[in-house]
Amino acid sequence: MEPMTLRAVGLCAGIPTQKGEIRAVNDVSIDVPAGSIVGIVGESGCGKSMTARAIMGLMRSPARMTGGEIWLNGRDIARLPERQRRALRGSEMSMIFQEPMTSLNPVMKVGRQVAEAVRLHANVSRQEADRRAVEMFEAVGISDAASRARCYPHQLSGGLRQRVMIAMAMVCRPKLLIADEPTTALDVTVEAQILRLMRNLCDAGTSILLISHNLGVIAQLCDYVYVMYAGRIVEQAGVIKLFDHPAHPYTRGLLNAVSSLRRGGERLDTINGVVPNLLRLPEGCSFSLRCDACEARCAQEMPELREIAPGHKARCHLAEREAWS
Amino acid sequence: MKQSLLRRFIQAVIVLLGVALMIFIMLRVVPGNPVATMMGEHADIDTIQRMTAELGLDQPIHVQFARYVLDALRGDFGTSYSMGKPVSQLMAAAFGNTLALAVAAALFAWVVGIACGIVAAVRKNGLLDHLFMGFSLLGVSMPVFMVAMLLQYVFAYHLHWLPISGVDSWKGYILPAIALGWNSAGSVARLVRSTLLDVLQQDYIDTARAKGRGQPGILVLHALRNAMLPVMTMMAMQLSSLLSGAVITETVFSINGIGRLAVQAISGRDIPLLQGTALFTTLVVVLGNLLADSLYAVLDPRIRREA
Amino acid sequence: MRLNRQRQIVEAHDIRLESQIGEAERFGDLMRRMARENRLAMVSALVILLFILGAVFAPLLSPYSASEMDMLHRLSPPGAGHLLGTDEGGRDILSRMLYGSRVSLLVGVVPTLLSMALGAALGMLAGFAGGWIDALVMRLADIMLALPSMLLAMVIMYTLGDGLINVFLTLSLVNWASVARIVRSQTLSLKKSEYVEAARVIGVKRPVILLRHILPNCLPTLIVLFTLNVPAAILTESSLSFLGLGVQPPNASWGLMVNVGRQYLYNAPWLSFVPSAAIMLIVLAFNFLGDGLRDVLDPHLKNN
Amino acid sequence: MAHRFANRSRRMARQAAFMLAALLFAAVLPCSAEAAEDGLLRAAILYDISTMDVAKTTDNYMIPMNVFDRLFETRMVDGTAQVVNSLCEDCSVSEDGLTYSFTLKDGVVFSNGSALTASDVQYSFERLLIAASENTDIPLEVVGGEALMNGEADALEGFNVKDDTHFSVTLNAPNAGFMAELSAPAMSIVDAETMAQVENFGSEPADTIGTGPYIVTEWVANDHYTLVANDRYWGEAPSVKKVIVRVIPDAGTQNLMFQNGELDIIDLQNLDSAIVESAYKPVYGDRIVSTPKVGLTYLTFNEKKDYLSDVNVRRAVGMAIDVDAIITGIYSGNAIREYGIIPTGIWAHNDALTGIEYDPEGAKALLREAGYAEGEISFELSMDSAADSNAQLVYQYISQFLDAVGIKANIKSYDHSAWINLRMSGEMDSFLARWGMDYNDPANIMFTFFGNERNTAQRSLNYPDAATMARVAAASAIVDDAGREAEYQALEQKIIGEDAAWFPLFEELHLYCLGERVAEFIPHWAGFSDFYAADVTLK
Repeated sequence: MEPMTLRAVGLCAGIPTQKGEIRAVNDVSIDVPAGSIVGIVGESGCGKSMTARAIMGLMRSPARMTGGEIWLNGRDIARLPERQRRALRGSEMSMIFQEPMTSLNPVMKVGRQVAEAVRLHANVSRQEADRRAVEMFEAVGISDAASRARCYPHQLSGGLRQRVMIAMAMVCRPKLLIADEPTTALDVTVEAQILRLMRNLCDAGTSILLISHNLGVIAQLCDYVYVMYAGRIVEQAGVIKLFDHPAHPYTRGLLNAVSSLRRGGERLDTINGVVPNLLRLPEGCSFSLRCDACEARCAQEMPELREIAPGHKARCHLAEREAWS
Repeated sequence: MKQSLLRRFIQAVIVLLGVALMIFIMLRVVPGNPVATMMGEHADIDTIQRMTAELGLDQPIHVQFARYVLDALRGDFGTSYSMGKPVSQLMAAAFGNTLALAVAAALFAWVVGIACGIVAAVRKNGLLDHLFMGFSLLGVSMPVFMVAMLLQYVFAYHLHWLPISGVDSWKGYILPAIALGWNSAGSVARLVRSTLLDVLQQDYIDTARAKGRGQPGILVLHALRNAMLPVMTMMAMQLSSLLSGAVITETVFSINGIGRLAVQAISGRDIPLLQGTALFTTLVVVLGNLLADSLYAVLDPRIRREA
Repeated sequence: MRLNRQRQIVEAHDIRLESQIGEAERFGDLMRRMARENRLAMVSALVILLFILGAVFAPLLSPYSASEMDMLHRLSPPGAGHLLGTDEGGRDILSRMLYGSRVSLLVGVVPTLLSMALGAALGMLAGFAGGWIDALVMRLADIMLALPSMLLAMVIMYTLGDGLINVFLTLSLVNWASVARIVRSQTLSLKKSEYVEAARVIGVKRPVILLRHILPNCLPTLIVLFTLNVPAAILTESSLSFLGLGVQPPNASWGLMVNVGRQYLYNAPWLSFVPSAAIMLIVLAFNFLGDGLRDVLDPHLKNN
Repeated sequence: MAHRFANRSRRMARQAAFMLAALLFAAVLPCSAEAAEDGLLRAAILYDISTMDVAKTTDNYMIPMNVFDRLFETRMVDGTAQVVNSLCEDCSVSEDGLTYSFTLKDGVVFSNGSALTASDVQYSFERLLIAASENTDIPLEVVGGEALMNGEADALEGFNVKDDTHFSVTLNAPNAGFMAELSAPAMSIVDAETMAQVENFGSEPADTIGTGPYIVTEWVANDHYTLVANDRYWGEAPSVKKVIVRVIPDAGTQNLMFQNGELDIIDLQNLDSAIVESAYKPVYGDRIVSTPKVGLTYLTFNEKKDYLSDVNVRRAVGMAIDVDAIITGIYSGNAIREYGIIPTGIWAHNDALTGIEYDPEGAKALLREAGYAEGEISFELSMDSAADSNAQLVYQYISQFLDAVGIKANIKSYDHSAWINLRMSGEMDSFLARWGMDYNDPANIMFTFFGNERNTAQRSLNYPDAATMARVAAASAIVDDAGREAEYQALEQKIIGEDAAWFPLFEELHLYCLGERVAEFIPHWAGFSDFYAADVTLK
């Protein structure tokens, strides 16, 4: 097995409320092999962002990780004390967010914000850190990097700001980059540039865990994909196999919603119903209420995430039949 | 920047003239003859009328105002009716004490206020949060004289640690500064907590954490600077109100400050002293706000062109 | 298949119902949610209600007449006869507190709200409009901050009379400037944020932007300023009474009782402590209620 | 690498905490009140004096009394206030009571060495009429005073100097109280030569030169002033060598400083009588000195206003007020009941005089007979918010008494200037005030309030009876004492007994408390807060 940058096993996270514990992430296991780009896709609220934050250890209180192991480059970092866990952030693993507009400190020059990442993890002088920051700006394709470094966030466009975020994340050469909806807030042309940049980073040796609800981005960039629904992984497979032979009705529903655009004209296929309330999940399969192929068994018994083909798992009793057709 | 400073200077002069004029008009509306008050119970009407004429108080208002402004430009702020001394001399002596007291009170207020505000925000709804917010509300709702007298009673009278009254030594400033600063500390703590809580929800805080910055670093380098803008405005106003004197604290600790002079001037309708203290307060307020406005740009680059 | 179909219809039906009830029910729901989640806010609302009831039913509740002087029991400590003791004139402090709360609660809340409204409006206008409007409003604020407030109070009294309305007017005029400056400073940074510029781009009229976008973000600061200005207003009212504006002896307000109690602080401290404690209690109540409201209304804090 | 950064901040925090603790500890070293040097008397006043020039004040008398002398002084001699010689060695009055011939004490010098001469006395009289002075009424009694004041003359005609130590003064009209008036602080003697050279007499200590037992060495506005014994003093050297009077504007602070041994004398009138009863009498009983504050606390009726113009209403108000309850309740017994105009301690005071007694039912009956319905009568009790706490309590107590008989007395507070302004305009309905006697003569109060139509209007009394007021003015001129005393007492009976023009309440006692370092203290004869430092003997 090629070396694994990230192995998350049985990740669980939840939000305590008066009405009980919301299990936002429920027994999620994700592997990110070195040098590959792995995607997590699902409707908003399915727990994909929470999973990413759990891995980085950036849970927003009162949400908290309740179980599971996180192996980063062969070391379980889940139980590390905060001080050591913090030392990893920015150096071994880093993260970029969806909203470039508000993800940068408005009152600090962008160059300094990137240099800060350097000084946090490398014992170098301020000038050296600034130099590396400017160098990183050029690496992520920011023209006239030196003067741009002296600007403030509100003086830069959305695309530029996202490049700054990427520069900040990559400046310490982390092994793993987690990107939570990196291009959602950008227009298509800028999105393409950012995706190309991420592909280059991957080729340069950084594995990427991409979180997105956009199947197009996933298809274009990822090698392997996990589909999440209501806090659980319902299907995982190589990108080609997933798009050609979706085994789980939910995945098929997602793909139909996108593919119908190509057929042009008719009404969009939608998955009827709404994402269920995590506090009152139905018995059995969480997707049962919205699943067309729902049978009595689905309503009573939660299906296992079974291997239905090499490297292809699905959490559905009827998964095998679907795979062949 | 220079152009806007010139504009602000002109506006400051207008404000000074505005306040001086309004005070003259106000004194016309409000009953009370300074000479009668100054001469007390035993004076009779003839003497009062004679003295009023001598001081030129029976002149029409615009004449008095014009004469006052011309004298002021020459640096002669007139002689106080009730104190018999030149206003500028009285103000100079009193301002020394008020400045020292204001600086001491502001330091105490802001150090304690910001510290409590941060801890209360970080430990939101924890024990410390309620404790500090309780203290700050205690500070805001307890009248200043009560804080001053209790401090004086316990630390000066009973424990003899500090002098009961008078500021001949620097130790004399400790209790008044705490009494005066206590209320401001409460307000600053409340506002810092509220704005900090707001800022800590922002996305760039997550980015900082993602970079591996620890909580203290995040607080000082990222959160506080963004949270300080409204707080700094409040602090600028607190400083100018401290600098325009704190009559109650000055009274309890027998400090000859601008606050007592101002109150004496109003209740005695001592026009020259009243004008002197009011113009001084205006200067302090205008400079304080000018300082605050120009610091905005330093603190928040988005406003750089605006301020 | 049919089993499933019926279930889906029922679910769809629920969704439609919820959206129709809409706004009205939502506020009630917010209040219930606040009640459930924030007990402190509910207790505070109760305390405020108690104070209001105390003020309204003062004649029924007070054991003695508020101005009946009984010099034999002068300055007697809280005890059997008088629950909260008697003041320098031998009058029952509990009765005076109940009657005094009428003025003090009004004086604490009404002018503070007025000055907040005026200050917030002018502050937002100044911050948002900039240019000469900003200069005009801010210099007006400078003048108000610089003018001696006692002189201003006397001018209002001798021109408009000494009724309670003029006490409100005086306190509002004195307090709006500080609120305006703080709201202006916040507006300056808020107006640069993306959603405000987005709103401007699609042609939203300026007052709507101020009300719908800027004001909600100033809410936390305004609530804090409110809880800071209420006690200040109650205490300042007493200095107005000395000038003849507002409450006149033998009536009393909390502020007046606190200040008159000053001379007896060493041998009859309850004269000042009782009204001061009441002011503290009412301020605590407003503070926690304000926090509760802010947590419920503020979108940011909704998720935790 | 990351840890190094964390360590450094932790180390810095530890150092800061250590420094803070050291600083706090240094500040906390106990500092006891510095021991007072012997011969020093430490006193305190609530409000700073406004001037040292006696011409420009009618109440700041501490410096004039200690730094200057007068021709005569009023001293307590075996229980009564007597006019005794001071700078004047001997004085004789002409038959018609108009001309007074004086012999000055010889060899007296001012504190700067300049000799005291008769021309200095003349200058002191004339100065009160030329400079912007407040005390013109006494020198105006001298012939030519009016002319000098109006600039028609350049010297006081009625004042002629025979030689350095002899001069005579001729009055426009005989005034038996003239010698008493010359003992008033306003008639302090200044040095003509010095006054010609200095510009800041009265505001600069160095320029304020007198012949008194002390010289003023320091005056810091709103902070303190210092008196030091005058080694050139003509009289007996005082026991107190140095006096520091500090401005302590808060009575509570004065109380703490006294009990902490930082003050040698405290004026108890600034503290509420309840505090004096509970904190001072039980603890310092023997060291409390009490003397009548020679003067009168009175309630006025403005006879121009409706209801108050009716004598029955005025009498009913008097009958409704229980003055003894006020004296015991609010002043804890530290006051003497008064029934007339001339207060206890002043010549011609009539001990036998009785007045309106407390009779609420009688008051109601009187009002009914006079045709007033219950609660019909109402007037304003105007209160000066600067009045001391006891007075403000009396206002409320009186309002309650009047309410009991159906009279609505609504209290309204005024700030000090506004109150004086309203009173002098003659429009104030009714108010409570205290008149302190300046010198021991009935005219000082009788003439001021009922001397003429303008005086009584200026005090918002508006007493209508012009004939009686004429008699009051004339009474000053009666030469023989017995006749003058009888006239004043008859006038008192008419104005108060019959017309009830005002309602006299009491004469307060003035209480002082002495620190351990003070052996004996003789207060001012009229109970002023200001005192002769020479009358204090230290242990």
